[in-house]
Amino acid sequence: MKRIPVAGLLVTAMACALAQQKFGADGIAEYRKMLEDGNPSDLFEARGEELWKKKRGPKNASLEQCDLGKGPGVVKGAFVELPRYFADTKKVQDLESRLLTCMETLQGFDAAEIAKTPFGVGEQVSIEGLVAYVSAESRGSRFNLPQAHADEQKMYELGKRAFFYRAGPYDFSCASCHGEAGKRIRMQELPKLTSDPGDGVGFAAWPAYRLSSGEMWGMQRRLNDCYRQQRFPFPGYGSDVTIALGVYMGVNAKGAQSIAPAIKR
Amino acid sequence: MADPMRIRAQAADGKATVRVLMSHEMETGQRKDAAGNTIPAWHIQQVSARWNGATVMNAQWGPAVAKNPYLQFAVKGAKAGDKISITWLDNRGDNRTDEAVVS
Amino acid sequence: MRHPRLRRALFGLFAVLTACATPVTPSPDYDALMAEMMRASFREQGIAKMDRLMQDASNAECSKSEGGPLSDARSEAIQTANYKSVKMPADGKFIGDWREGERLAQNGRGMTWTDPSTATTANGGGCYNCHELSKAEISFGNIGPSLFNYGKLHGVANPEAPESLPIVDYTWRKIYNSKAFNACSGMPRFGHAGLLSEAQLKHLMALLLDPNSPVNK
Amino acid sequence: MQTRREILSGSASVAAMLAATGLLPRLAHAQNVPGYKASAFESKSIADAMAALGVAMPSESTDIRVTAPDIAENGAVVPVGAATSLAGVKSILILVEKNPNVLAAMFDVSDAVEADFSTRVKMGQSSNVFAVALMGDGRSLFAQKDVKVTLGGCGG
Repeated sequence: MKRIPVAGLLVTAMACALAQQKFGADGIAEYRKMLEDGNPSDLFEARGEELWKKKRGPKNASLEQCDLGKGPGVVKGAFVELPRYFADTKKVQDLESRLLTCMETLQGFDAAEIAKTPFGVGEQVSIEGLVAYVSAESRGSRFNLPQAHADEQKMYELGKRAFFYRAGPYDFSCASCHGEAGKRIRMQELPKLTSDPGDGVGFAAWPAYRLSSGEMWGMQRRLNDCYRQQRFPFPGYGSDVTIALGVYMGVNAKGAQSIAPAIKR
Repeated sequence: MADPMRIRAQAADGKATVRVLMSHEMETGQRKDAAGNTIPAWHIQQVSARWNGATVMNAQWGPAVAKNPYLQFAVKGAKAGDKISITWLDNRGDNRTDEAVVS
Repeated sequence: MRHPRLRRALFGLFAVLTACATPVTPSPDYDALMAEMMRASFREQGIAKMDRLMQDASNAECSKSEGGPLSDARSEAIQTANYKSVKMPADGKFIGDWREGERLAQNGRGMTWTDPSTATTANGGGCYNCHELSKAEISFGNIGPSLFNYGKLHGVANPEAPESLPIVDYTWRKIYNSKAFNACSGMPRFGHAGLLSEAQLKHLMALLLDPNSPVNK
Repeated sequence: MQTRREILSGSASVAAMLAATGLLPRLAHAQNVPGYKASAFESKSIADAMAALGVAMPSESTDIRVTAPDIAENGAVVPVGAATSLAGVKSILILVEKNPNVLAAMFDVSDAVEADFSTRVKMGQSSNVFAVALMGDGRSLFAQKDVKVTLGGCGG
């Protein structure tokens, strides 16, 4: 056992490190493995379940009668069939836009107001919990979006066009990053989203806890930040382009097992 | 009030492994807001664990512990049915105690 | 059937007949629906204005082809137009400081709605997002090819020397407007789109071509 | 009719008044938990942290284990573990050499818990991570590991 002055510590460490370290993808895989146990999304799931069952809003009602597509109150299995067409709103809706409908009709919240609220503020925080809870109730299930309704088919076609739509100062489209398999930005793998990228990858890995911000991101927030980095203008919360992309990616991911809520860089 | 913790405690090989997730911002005091003002430090400073009511561990944390903190440790001799409770206190005077039964 | 014209005519007739025989379900006009969806879904935010949704020929045609190649004629036309847009450096000098170039290559910021300004000084080149450059940086993307030893592999001993001019000229144009050589290139047009200034482009040139740059070590 | 903003500013002034008279039940500003070793947690170097805790500079020991990834994909969350199987441990510390404040966490060990703790820390940059065991006999021992923090994503 030897005593080392502080200044010497760095040098020895560097020498050892150079000899032993796993660089690149192996190192990242090791890092991710260490974080698998203890995903803070658990905290959001618990908060979401409480919000789902709690009487809230101007009508002092819970969300327990919310119809997520499998009938009022059915949460299990609903997430892996979204986005889908809803007869009451005559619209194809994703999880977040459907939650807004329920928050408005059942609880009396102003859906348009929540859609305008910045992420991470006010009722948007409630939605972070709710998407974690609802998606967790389909954990392990396989994506199977309905495509029987003409509007669902239409949204798929439009989503495909949106996916390949190149514009902005960088000439980027979704396909710039997600059109080919095996690609990375820096060390970040980019799932190919034009076909099924596999279980728990791409569409099947959102919502997710973001380590960078310590927040739960649903698909709406994921797409919003994609468009930010695509250098596009701002997509409205629950806007048709976001729903259409959800349908396109979700239908392409048919059969993929959902691991949501996942944990992401 | 702060959200509940998620505590899992599993007995095996004569000990119980305890895994805890806490809901907390763990603001460092090093960051600035959009207006350029320093966001004050706000973090858990003390964490303690009790096994069937008796304190078995005391920890102190700085703001370098990550947001929504995770903690794992093991209680020697704890078995299924025992109670593990965790308490945290932060520098704003907020605190939270939650309990789990060892499985 | 040997006569293509006749075949087309018959096929057209067949299509009309089937259309008349079955109840009419008009296929949606996706071009119109798409245009309306994009217009209605986005709004301007900060420096990201709605005109960013407009497409030039490269973007419009490469979107339509969904990642597939364009016809040779269209590729040629788009590349020619983009080639012509390239402005060479006013003072005839191409090589800046590779250290500045490395900083730009590391910096992936700029032009998002959270960035305060569209000025070139606010932008990075983001090169490492897609390319390997120096060996010291292990966090690099692979959407673009590796550029490690770019100058060395092209035999550039002195980027200022006349014999280096062909590769220097090509590299400048490629960074300035990548669509000059590939109509559907995935790389931003750093000069053409006003993302980087002439001086910044020179720094990136130095990063790639200066023998002292870590890229060529 | 009162607008929401007026109500808010009204309640803010009420809060200010209560605060001024010391009637607020809980202080809005930060206040250390009693017994908190603030000077140790504010230390800028390992030597300062050890001095603040009143312990000797640690010696390297193979009996101490530090677990951390070689590469952290995100410096905001870096899993770190510190452990020893030596008997007579008083405390286990986790330190990050290049953080603005080096000491991240300190665990006081009792006979009922193993001297083996895992948590997650923030790292501003690539750095050595140290696990230090403070022993009952006054010795302090360390193990270290270099963790590289990568830049990820688009950097935007």
